Amino acid sequence: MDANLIVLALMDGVSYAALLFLVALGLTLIFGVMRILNIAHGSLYAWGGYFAATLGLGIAQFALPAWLALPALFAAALVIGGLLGTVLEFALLRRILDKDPILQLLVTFAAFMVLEDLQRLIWGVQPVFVSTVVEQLGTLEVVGVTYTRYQLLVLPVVAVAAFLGLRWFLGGTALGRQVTAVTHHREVATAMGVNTNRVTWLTIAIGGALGALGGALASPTTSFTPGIGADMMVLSFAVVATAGLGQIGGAALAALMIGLARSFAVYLLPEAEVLMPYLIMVGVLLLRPEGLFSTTAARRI
Amino acid sequence: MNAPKGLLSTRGLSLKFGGVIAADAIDFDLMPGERLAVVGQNGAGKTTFINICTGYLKADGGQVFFDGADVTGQSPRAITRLGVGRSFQLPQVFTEHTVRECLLLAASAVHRRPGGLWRPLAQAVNADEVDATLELLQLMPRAHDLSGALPEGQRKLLDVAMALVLRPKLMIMDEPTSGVSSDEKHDLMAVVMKALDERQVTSIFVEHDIDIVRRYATRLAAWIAGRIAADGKPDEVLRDPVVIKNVIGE
Amino acid sequence: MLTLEDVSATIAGIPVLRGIRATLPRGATVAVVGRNGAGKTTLLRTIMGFMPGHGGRILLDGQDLASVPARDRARLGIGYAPEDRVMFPSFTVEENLRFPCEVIGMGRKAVDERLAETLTIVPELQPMLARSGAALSGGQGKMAALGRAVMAGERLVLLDEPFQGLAPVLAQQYSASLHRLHQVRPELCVVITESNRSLLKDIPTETLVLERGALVHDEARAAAIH
Amino acid sequence: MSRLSFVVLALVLAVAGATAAAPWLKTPVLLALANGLSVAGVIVLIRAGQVSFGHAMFACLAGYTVAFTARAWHLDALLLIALGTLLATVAGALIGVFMVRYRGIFFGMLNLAFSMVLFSVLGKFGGVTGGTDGLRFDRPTFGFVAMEREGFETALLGLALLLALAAGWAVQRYFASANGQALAAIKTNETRLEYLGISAKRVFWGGYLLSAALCGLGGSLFALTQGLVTPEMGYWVRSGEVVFIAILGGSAHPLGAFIGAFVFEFVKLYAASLLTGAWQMALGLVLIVMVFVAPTGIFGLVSKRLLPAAGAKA
Amino acid sequence: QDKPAELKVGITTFTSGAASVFGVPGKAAAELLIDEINAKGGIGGVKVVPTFIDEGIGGDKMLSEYRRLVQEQGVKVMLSAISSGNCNIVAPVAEDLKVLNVMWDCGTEKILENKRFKYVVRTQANATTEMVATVLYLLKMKPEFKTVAVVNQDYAWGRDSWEIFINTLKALKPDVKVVAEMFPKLGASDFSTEISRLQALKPDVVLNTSWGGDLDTFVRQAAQRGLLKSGTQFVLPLAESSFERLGDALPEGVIVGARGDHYWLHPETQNDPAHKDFIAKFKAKTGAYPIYPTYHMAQALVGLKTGYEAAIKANGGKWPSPEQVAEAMRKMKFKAYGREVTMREDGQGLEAQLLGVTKRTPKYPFAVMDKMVIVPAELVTTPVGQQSPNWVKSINPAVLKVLTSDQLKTHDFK
Ligand SMILES: Nc1ncnc2c1ncn2[C@@H]1O[C@H](COP(=O)(O)OP(=O)(O)OP(=O)(O)O)[C@@H](O)[C@H]1O
Ligand SMILES: Nc1ncnc2c1ncn2[C@@H]1O[C@H](COP(=O)(O)OP(=O)(O)OP(=O)(O)O)[C@@H](O)[C@H]1O
Ligand SMILES: [Mg+2]
Ligand SMILES: [Mg+2]
Repeated sequence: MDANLIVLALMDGVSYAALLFLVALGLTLIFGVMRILNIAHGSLYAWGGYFAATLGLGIAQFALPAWLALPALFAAALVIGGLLGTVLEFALLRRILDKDPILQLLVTFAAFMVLEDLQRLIWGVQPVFVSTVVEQLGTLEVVGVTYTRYQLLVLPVVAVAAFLGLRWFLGGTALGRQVTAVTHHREVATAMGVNTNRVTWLTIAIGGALGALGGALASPTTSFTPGIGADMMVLSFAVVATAGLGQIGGAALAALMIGLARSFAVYLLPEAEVLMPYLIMVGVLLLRPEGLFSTTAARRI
Repeated sequence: MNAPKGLLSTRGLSLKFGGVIAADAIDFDLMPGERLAVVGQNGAGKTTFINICTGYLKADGGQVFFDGADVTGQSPRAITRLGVGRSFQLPQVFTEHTVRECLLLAASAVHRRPGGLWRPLAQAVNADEVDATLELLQLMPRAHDLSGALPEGQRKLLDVAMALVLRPKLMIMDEPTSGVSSDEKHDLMAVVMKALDERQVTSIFVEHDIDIVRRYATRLAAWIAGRIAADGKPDEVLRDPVVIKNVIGE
Repeated sequence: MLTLEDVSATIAGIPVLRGIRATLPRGATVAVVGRNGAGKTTLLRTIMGFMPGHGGRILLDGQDLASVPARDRARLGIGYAPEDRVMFPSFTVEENLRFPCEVIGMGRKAVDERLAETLTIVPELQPMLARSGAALSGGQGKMAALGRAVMAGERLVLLDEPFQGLAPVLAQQYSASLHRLHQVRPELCVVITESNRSLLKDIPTETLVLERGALVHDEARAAAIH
Repeated sequence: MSRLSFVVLALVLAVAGATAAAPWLKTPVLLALANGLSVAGVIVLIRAGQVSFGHAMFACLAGYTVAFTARAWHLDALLLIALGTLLATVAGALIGVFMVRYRGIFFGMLNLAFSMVLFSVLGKFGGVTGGTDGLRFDRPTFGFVAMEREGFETALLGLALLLALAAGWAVQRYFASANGQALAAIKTNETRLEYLGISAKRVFWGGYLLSAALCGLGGSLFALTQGLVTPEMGYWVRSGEVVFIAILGGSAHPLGAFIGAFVFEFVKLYAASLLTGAWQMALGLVLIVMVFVAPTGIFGLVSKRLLPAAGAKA
Repeated sequence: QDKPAELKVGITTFTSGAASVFGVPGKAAAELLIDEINAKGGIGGVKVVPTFIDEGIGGDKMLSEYRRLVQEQGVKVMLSAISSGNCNIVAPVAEDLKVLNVMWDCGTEKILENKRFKYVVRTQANATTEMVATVLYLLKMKPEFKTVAVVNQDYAWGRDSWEIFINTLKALKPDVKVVAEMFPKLGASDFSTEISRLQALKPDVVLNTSWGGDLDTFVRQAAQRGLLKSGTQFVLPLAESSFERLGDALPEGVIVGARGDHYWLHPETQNDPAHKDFIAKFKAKTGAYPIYPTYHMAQALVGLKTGYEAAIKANGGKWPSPEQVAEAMRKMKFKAYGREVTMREDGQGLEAQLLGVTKRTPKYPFAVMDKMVIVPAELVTTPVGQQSPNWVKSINPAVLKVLTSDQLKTHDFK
C-alpha cells in the first residue's frame, strides 16, 4: 500500500468516523445520565436524515435561498432531537427509571419498532435523498482523487465541534455538572436541588439531537431507506462499548479506530470490512474489559 | 522466606492510592485463637488492609500469609476457600434473594451434600446449620423477606451471618456493629463472639465502639495513617497517648 | 420550625411510618432514635420528598411542603446527608461541597463565603478538598456529607446516621462541628437519626423515639428501649 | 398433580388437538416450540441479569450442523438434532470461557460481535455454506422411517413437545438448584459470591453452556422444520427477537418462554396479515403495554394462580 | 373438478424492509392487473382474489403464513417470491403441498437447475440470462477494455451475479484483469472508500448489480465525486428501477439493464395500447412509472391466465387441478408488455433481455435508455439439464459474431 493510498484511506476513515462519532456521542450521553441504552437512538438517526431530506426538498420546492441547505441540516437535527427526544422522555423513559435494566432496554427497543413503522408511514419505502449541500460546496482534489468538500471538511469539523462543545458543557458549565451529578445518583442530586427531570429531558434532547444530526449530515450522501436506523444503531453500540460507558473521549477514539480500520480494510482486505467494528471491539475488550476508558465508580466495599 | 507462624501474617504490605498512603509497610501476625479488635482513624487504611489480605486489592508490595501458605495476590475466592470469612463495612448481600436463601447459598459453598449442586437449594445443604445461624443473629423473623428490603442494620447482620455460615478458621468483620442499634449491638457481639468461640474461630473485627472493644477483644491494634501505631493488650493500647490523641479522644 | 402532622408512609404496601406528630422548633437539634428498621431513614426521606403519596402534612415554618417538589426543597434551605453518604465520584470534594449551592443559583462569591463558613464548622474537610469524591473512606465520606448538607441547609439540616462508622475521635470532632454549627446558625433546626443513642451524648436538645414506624411517647418505655 | 403441571398438560393437549384439526398450524407451532427452546436458553442468562444480543448464533450453528450433516451423510432426524445441539453446546463451552469475564452491555455486545462474525462468514463463503441463500437439505428419515411431509411434521411436532417439556423441567430444576441460585446471585452481588468461595465465572459458564445448548436444540428443530438454514438464523435481529419474547412471556419460569414464543409467533403472523406494514408498530406497542402492565410478562400475570405456594419469588 | 367461486391467489411480496422498493410497486401492479382481469371476466370465468403476504417478516414467518393460506384458506395458486432466499424456502413446500407456485420475481438460477419441480415455474428470466446478456451488451458497446472491478452487495445475488458475469466475460475475453472485488454489506450507507479506491485504480469497467437504496447511494456518491464521468464504463444492470429517484445524478453513457425484456419506453411495445394503458394507470395509481418488478408481476399474472386457459382447454373445458395448470404452463408461450416469453419444460421462462445506455432528455427529469438492444433469451440461457457455472465457462467466443448481427440491432430512444 503506497503513501497515496494511505492518505486516501485516512481521509475516508476520518469522515466516516465523524458521522459515527456524532451518533455514538448522543447514545453515550443518554446512557451516562439514564443508565439506559437507548435502542430508539437508531430511529433518531433515521428520522433526522429523513427530515433533513424533507427540508431540503422544501427548500427546492418553495424556491427558498439555496444557502439555507446547510443550516437546514442542523435545524432538522434540532427539531427531531427535541421533538422525538421529548416524546420519548415524557412518554417512556422517565417512567421506567425504576425498572430492571433489561426491561428498560426492551422498552427502548419497542419504541424503536414503533418509530420504524411510523417513519415508513410518513416517508414511505422509496429511498430518499437530497444532496444540494454537497454540490454547493463543491469538490477538492487530493492525490488525484476527487473528494467532496462536504465530506472532507464539514463532517470532521462538526464532529470536533460537537466533541469540544459537549466536553465544555459537561465539565465547564453549571448545568453540565448537574447532568454529571444525575449520572451518579438521581436521588441525591434531587436532594441537592437538581431538577432531575429537566436534566434528563435536556440530556435526551441533546443526545437525540446528536443522533439526528448524524442522520441529517448523512442525508446528503446517503439514501435513506427503511432499516437504515438499525444498522447505525448497532454500530454506535459497538462504539459505545469499545469506548467504555459514558466516555466521550473514548467514543471519539473508538469511532476513529473503527472508521480507519474500515477504510483500510477496503484497500487491504475488502472482505473484512463489515467485521472491523466487531473485531476492534473484541480486541479492545480482551485487553480492557470495561472499554478503552472506564468511569470512576464509587467505592462499594 | 519461611512462612511466618501466625494464622494470618503480613510482611511489608504497602499500597498507595495516588498521593494517599493506605498501607505503609505493614508487618503483622495474628495468632490462632486471638480476637483482634482494630480501631483507627477514618481513612487510616483498615478496610484497605482487609481488602489486601482477602485478595480484593493487590498490594504495591509485600506479602500475605494465611495458615502457613503464601496467599499474596490470590483471589478472594481462593482465600475464602482456605478458611477466611469476611463481612463488610457496606453489607454485601444478594438483594433479590430472601434472607434464608442468601444463607442457604452461602452454606452451599461449603456444607453441600453429595451431588448437591444440582438438587434444589433447600435440599442441597444442611438446612439446620442455616436455621441455627438465622436464630443466632435473630434474623428468623425476616427469613422470608427479600434481603434488599432489610433496613441497613439487619442487612449488616445478614452480611455477618453469611460469613459465619461458612465456618471459617478466621473471621474478619469490617465494622460489624456500625449502624446496628445500640441495644442490639452488644447482644449481637455477644452472640457472634460466642459462636466464634464455640467453633474456635480466630477473629478480627474493626470497631469504633470502645466499649465493645474492651469487652470482646483479646488484642487491639490501632491504625493511624496506613500503619499500625499500637498493638497489644486492649487496655494498654487504649492507654497509649498516641492512640488516645488520634483515635479515641478524651 | 418543622411540623409533622400525622405523617405516615408505606413501602410495598407495608406501613413504615404511622401517624408521626411532632414539632421541631428553630434552633433545636432533634435526635430521632430507634432500632434498625424503625423507619428513621424513611422519615427523613419523607421530609425530603422522596416518598410520594405519603399521608399527613409536613410544614416548614408554616409552609406546606406538599406543594414543594423534592428538587425545590434544597432551595428552601434544607440540607440532607443520606445514610450512605453518596459523594459524586467524578467531582472533587470541594466541587461536591459547592454543588448544592451552585444548583440553587447562589452567586460565586456567596458560595465562596458559604464554603469558608462550612470549613470553619467542619475543619476536617480542609485537607480533603482537592481529593476525588470517589476515594473517601467511610468516615471521611460522613464528614464530607455533613459539610455538603451544611452548605445548603440554612433552615433545616437532616443527617441520617452520621455517627455510623466514625472513629471515636472523629465522632467527637463531628459533635464539635455540630456545636459550632449551632453557634454559627442558631436558628437552624438539625435532625439527626441514630440507632446508637449513646453516640449522641449531649448533642440533642430533644429526642424522638421511633418504634416500628410510630413515635413512642411513653418516656419510661423509650428509656427502656435505649 | 400440581396446578402448574395440570395447566402444562392442558396446554400440550390443546396444541396437539389444534394441530391435528388444522394441519397448517404445524409450521407455526413447530417454529414457536423451536423459538421457545431458544428463549428458555436466554431466560437462563436473564437470571444472571445478562442479555445477549447474539445468542441466535448458537441456533444458527446448530442449524448449519444439521444441514451439513444431513447433506453429507443423510443422517436420521433424531441424530441430526443430537448433533446440532452437541455442536452448539461445545461452541457455547468454548465461547463461554471468553464471555464469563463480561457483564452488562459488554457481554451483550461481545455476543453480538461473535454472532456477526459467524453471520458474515456464513454469508461470504458461499461455496461451502451456500452464502446468504443458505443450505437446503432433503427431508431426513425420522426414527429411520422415511415419511411424507405431513407424517414427518407430525412426528417432529411430537418430539418438539417432548423436548420442550423436558427442557422446561430441566431449566426449572436448574433455577431451583444451588448452581441456579448462585447464577441469580450474579445479578445482585458478585463480590459476595466470590467471598463465599463460589466462582461467579464458573457458575456463569454453566449458565452460558445451558443457554447455548437450549438455543442449539431450538436451532436444530428450526432447521428441520424449514428444511433450510440461512445465515439470517444468526443475525442480531433474531437474537433481539428472542430476548423480546423472553420479556413478553416472562423470564421467571421456562413456561413463560413457551407462552411468549407462541404469543409472539401468532401475534406477528396475524399482525403481519392484518396490519400489513405496521406489524412492527403493533408488536412494539404490545411490548410497551406489557412492560407497564405486566413487567413480569404473561407468565407473571398468571403465575400467582399457577403457583400459589411459591409466593412472591416465582 | 368444478369451477370454484373464486380463484384465490396468494402473493408474497415485500411491503416492509429495503426490498419494498420492489415489493410495493409489484403489489400495486398486481392489484391493478387483477382488477383488470376480473373486469374482463376473470380467468376462465372465475374471479381472481389475491391475498398478500409480506416477505419482510422473515422467511420462517412467511412460510407459516404461506401454509396457512394453502392449508387453511385452500389457496391453490401462489405467486412467490421476490427474494431468492424465500423462493428457496417455498419451492419444496409447494411441491409437497401440491400447489402451483409461480416464482414471480426471484432470479436465482440454481433453484430450477438443481432440482426438478412439478409445481414450480418461473415466468421470467433467471440470473444467468440476465448477466450473460449484460456481458454481450457490454462487449458490443465497448469491445476494447482490459480491467474490470466490481462493487456488489454482499449477499447471494451480489456474489452470484458477479460469478456469472466474470466467468462469462473470461470465456469471451480471456485477457481481462480483475483489479478489485468489493462487496460492501447489504444496506451499506457509505461507499466513499470504495469510490476512492476506484478513483485510484481507474479500472476500464465497473460492474455494480446493486438495487434500491444501495444503488442510489452508490450512484449519488460516485456522481458527487465525479467518478461516473471519469472515463470508466459503469455497468448497472438494475439501474432501470432507480431512474426516477436518481433524477439527474445518473449521467449519460452508463450501461443499464432492467432484469428482462420490459421498459415503459420499450422500443417495440411502448406504443402498444395495452401497455400504454397499463403505464397510465400505474402512474395514476402510484405517481411513478412502472419499473421491472411491476412487469414481472404482469408476466406472472398473464402467464397464470394463459396457463389456466390452456389447461382448461386441455381438460375439456373443466376446471383444471394445479398440477394440470403447472403442466400447461411448461408448454406455453405468453406475451405481457415485452416480447413473447416461452416456457421451458423445466419451468424456466425464456425471456429476452433489454439493455441500454443512459441518455438525458429534456422530456423527463431523469435518465432514459438509449441504444437499446434486446438480447434473445435462447442465446444467453443455460440449456435444460445443464448447470450455469459450467455452462457459462464453456460459452464459445464464436457467439460474439451476433454482436454485429441484426439480432442485436440497437434501438435509439424516441
Ligand atoms: N479505591 C480507592 N481509590 C482511591 N483511594 C482510596 C481507595 N480506597 C481507599 N482509598 C483511600 O485510602 C485510605 C484508606 O481507606 P480505608 O477505606 O482503608 O480507610 P478505613 O480505615 O477503612 O476508614 P473508615 O474507618 O472510615 O472506614 C483513605 O484515605 C481512602 O480515601
Ligand atoms: N425497598 C423496600 N422494600 C420493602 N421494605 C422496605 C424497603 N425499604 C425499607 N423497607 C422497610 O421499611 C422499614 C423502615 O426502613 P428504614 O430504612 O426507614 O429504617 P431505619 O430506621 O432507617 O433503619 P436502620 O437503622 O437500619 O437504617 C424497614 O422495616 C424496612 O424493612
Ligand atoms: Mg473502612
Ligand atoms: Mg436508616
